Amino acid sequence: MKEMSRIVKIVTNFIYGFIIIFGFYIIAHGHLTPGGGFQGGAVVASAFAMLLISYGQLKAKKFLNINIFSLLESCGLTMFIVVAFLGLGTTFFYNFLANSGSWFGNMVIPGINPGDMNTAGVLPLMNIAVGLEVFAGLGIIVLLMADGAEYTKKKENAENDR
Amino acid sequence: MNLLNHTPILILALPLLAAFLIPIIGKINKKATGIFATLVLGLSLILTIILAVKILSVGPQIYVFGAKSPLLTLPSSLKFPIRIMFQVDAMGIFMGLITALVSFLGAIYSLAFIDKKDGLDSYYSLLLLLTVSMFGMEFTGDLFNFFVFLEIASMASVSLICYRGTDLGEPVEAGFKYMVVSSIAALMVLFAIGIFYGEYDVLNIAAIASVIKYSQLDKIALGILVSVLAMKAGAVPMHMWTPDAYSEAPAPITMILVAASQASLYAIFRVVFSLYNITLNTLAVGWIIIIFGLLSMFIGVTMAIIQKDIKRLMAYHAISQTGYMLLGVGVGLAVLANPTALQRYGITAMEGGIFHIMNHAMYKGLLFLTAGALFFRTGTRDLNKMGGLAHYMKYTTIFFIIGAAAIAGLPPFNGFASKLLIYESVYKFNPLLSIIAMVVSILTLASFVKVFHSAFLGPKLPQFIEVKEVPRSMVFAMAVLSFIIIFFGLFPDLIVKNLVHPAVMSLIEQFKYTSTVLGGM
Amino acid sequence: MKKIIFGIAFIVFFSFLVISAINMRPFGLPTFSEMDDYFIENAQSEAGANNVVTSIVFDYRGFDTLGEATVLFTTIVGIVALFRRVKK
Amino acid sequence: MIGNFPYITVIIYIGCGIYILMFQKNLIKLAIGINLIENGINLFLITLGFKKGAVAPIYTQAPSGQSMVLPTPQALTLTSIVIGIATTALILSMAMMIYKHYGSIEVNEVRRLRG
Repeated sequence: MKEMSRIVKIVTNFIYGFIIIFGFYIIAHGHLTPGGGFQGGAVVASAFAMLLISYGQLKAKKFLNINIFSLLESCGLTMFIVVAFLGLGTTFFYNFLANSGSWFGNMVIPGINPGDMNTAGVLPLMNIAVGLEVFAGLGIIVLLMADGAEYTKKKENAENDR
Repeated sequence: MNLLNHTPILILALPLLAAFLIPIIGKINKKATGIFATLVLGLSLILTIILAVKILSVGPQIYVFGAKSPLLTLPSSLKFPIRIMFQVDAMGIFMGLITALVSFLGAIYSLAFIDKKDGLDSYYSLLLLLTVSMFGMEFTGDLFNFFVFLEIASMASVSLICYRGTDLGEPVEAGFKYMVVSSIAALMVLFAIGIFYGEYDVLNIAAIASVIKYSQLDKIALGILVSVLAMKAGAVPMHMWTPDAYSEAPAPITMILVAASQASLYAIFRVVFSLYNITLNTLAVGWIIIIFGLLSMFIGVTMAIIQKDIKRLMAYHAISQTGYMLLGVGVGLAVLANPTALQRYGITAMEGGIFHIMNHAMYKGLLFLTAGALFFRTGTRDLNKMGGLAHYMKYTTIFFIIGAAAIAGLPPFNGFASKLLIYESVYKFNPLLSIIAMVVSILTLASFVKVFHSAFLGPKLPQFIEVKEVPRSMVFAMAVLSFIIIFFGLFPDLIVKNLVHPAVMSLIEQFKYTSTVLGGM
Repeated sequence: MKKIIFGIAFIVFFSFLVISAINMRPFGLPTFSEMDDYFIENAQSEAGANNVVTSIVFDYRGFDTLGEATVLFTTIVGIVALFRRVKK
Repeated sequence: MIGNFPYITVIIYIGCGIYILMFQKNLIKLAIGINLIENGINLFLITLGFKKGAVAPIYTQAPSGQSMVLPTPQALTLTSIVIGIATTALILSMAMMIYKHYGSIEVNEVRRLRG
């Protein structure tokens, strides 16, 4: 994709920070408000897609590096399955942190309550892990398909020139 | 030792963790990914054998995720299970053994088969994910969990079919066709799950089985599930994807794909026997499955004879062999209602059908590996271009003879053992069916003699002068498969008595399946 | 000729779906809902989360979500394998 | 009969997707067809989980005194939506590669070139 006009780039520079922060907000508050790992990750990935489109595929490669995304994605997934493995004392996906007083272990007031971040044991950890994996993964998909579009198009022009 | 009662999940979780780590390992050292993947698959093969011994001695194993203890199926205040659980009975672990063995040998074979240039970590990661999804499909006791693993299986197998697609056109086209078929199949399975959830508000197979009433809706759900899973297993009406997918994928992956489509076949048996069992009109549904089987047998073999490409020929044979399994189990289902006929020949028919799944996975895998060895050395799959390879590739020729004899059902090999069971019992049910089965078996032998003649016999061709035997890791994988084929062929009743019979009984006795979960209600 | 066969198959399949839609229970009144009532009552005490749906997705049916993340990972590795020559 | 009207609209939605899959020849249209069926079935799952006069199953600042909708279909649909993204991404990248190799994304042309 060729890059867009200067106006779009200025607006993008201004906005993408807020989108990423909003995405992390959704990931972190997954167990209180509607949302969670998948939805928050998709919001953050939409910021990367916006950057890619406004700066065009060649320039975007400089600050949206595929290897970092691939590393982030593997770390997110490994964290998710390791948190599931930690419950192996009782069973595979056991929520060993809930109501246990340690990290995310506060008791929840039953019924309607304003919502306390420090609850729901394993859930926030898993939300963060899945959010990490989804936004890195969707980032890779967007970048690779942009590369692919360039690559398949170039091939066709090469055939026409010959 | 608390690790032992976590075996069902460790078989699945360790390869999954390895699949997630492989992209990182791939960055550090390219060659380590292959060996790491093979070790992990070997470990999960050992765990599967441990679990199989435990199940065949003690009984079906339950593993509930996230509950206080692995066996706590029902929370205190409820009659229905609410968590996802693995319910591994004799039939599940029977298929699990096939999956573990086939994927372990596939990993060993591809150590030498896949070129080292690039994309190695993607290949092994996808291979591990395909194995994990097949284990998941066979062990799970939850319908929606089955749908998720069915989807992972189709995604992983499509990506592996397109693995050689960066510079060749055909693999991507074959992968696209398979992707469209398997995503429709998965979506329709999800629609059937929606129907079950809408009616009974429960997702566990055993819980639905205890509540199901075979109403108008359940008939539609059954129709959708059986037809769609038969499509995924490669039965005739929708078998167009099988020849392309099997011939374009790399050889070890084709072997695992055969086992993957048998996992969908296992899913049909699970739906028909454990979910519905007596509640459905066994004769009608039995005859539908028999017709599926007959069509697959006949069309598979007639299309196979005219093929020139060696892997396409074997792919059509895979369809016709799937027909045998459907025939055997279809007869067993047709007589499920009247116990006298069931005792007389129904159980032997099902034993033949299910034993044939194991045998087919073994000799079809061996045949695809030999075809891969030929492709590895000569670079072509076209039978007309090959010739006189017996002079150079001694071992591959022996393995091919073993595989071809087994698929045709010649006595000392395992194909004969299961086909004999099918012939005997199906003859008592309806003589015409077993005659067709025998004719198809003869045609299979005819087509493999043709392949053997055109590929191996004949004079030494000039362009194959420098061809020599395949590397040791490929020969080892083929040798293990041939040893199993011969061992099963010589002692079939040993395998049937303590591996196949419990599997058949676990399918037939639905009350045992439901009582293990609902606590003997 | 092929179009006629596809047309008949489409009509038969579509009528299956419509019959299942008609026979399904009325829209807003679920007949059985013990499992969901259990989730609504016990999500706060057992999983400690206010959002019942997230407690199902990550605690009661967490294994589905692990399978889910694996599907996304498989697709990404598949696309990386498909476009791997692009980088050279 | 009128109680099931939402289900019928969902079934028509799925029917359009199946129609596209059966009769269209362009690969991108096949991808659109699969996406239509995907969204149709997600909609079907959600309509199964609705309870008349009920509110979203979240306890943070929820309006008091209201019953809550069934949460399980929403969890199933979340999984099925991400599967939809994954399927669409894979199909579109395969369509790109087919276009690279065969120069066309019409099904019959691809088969003709493939010989």
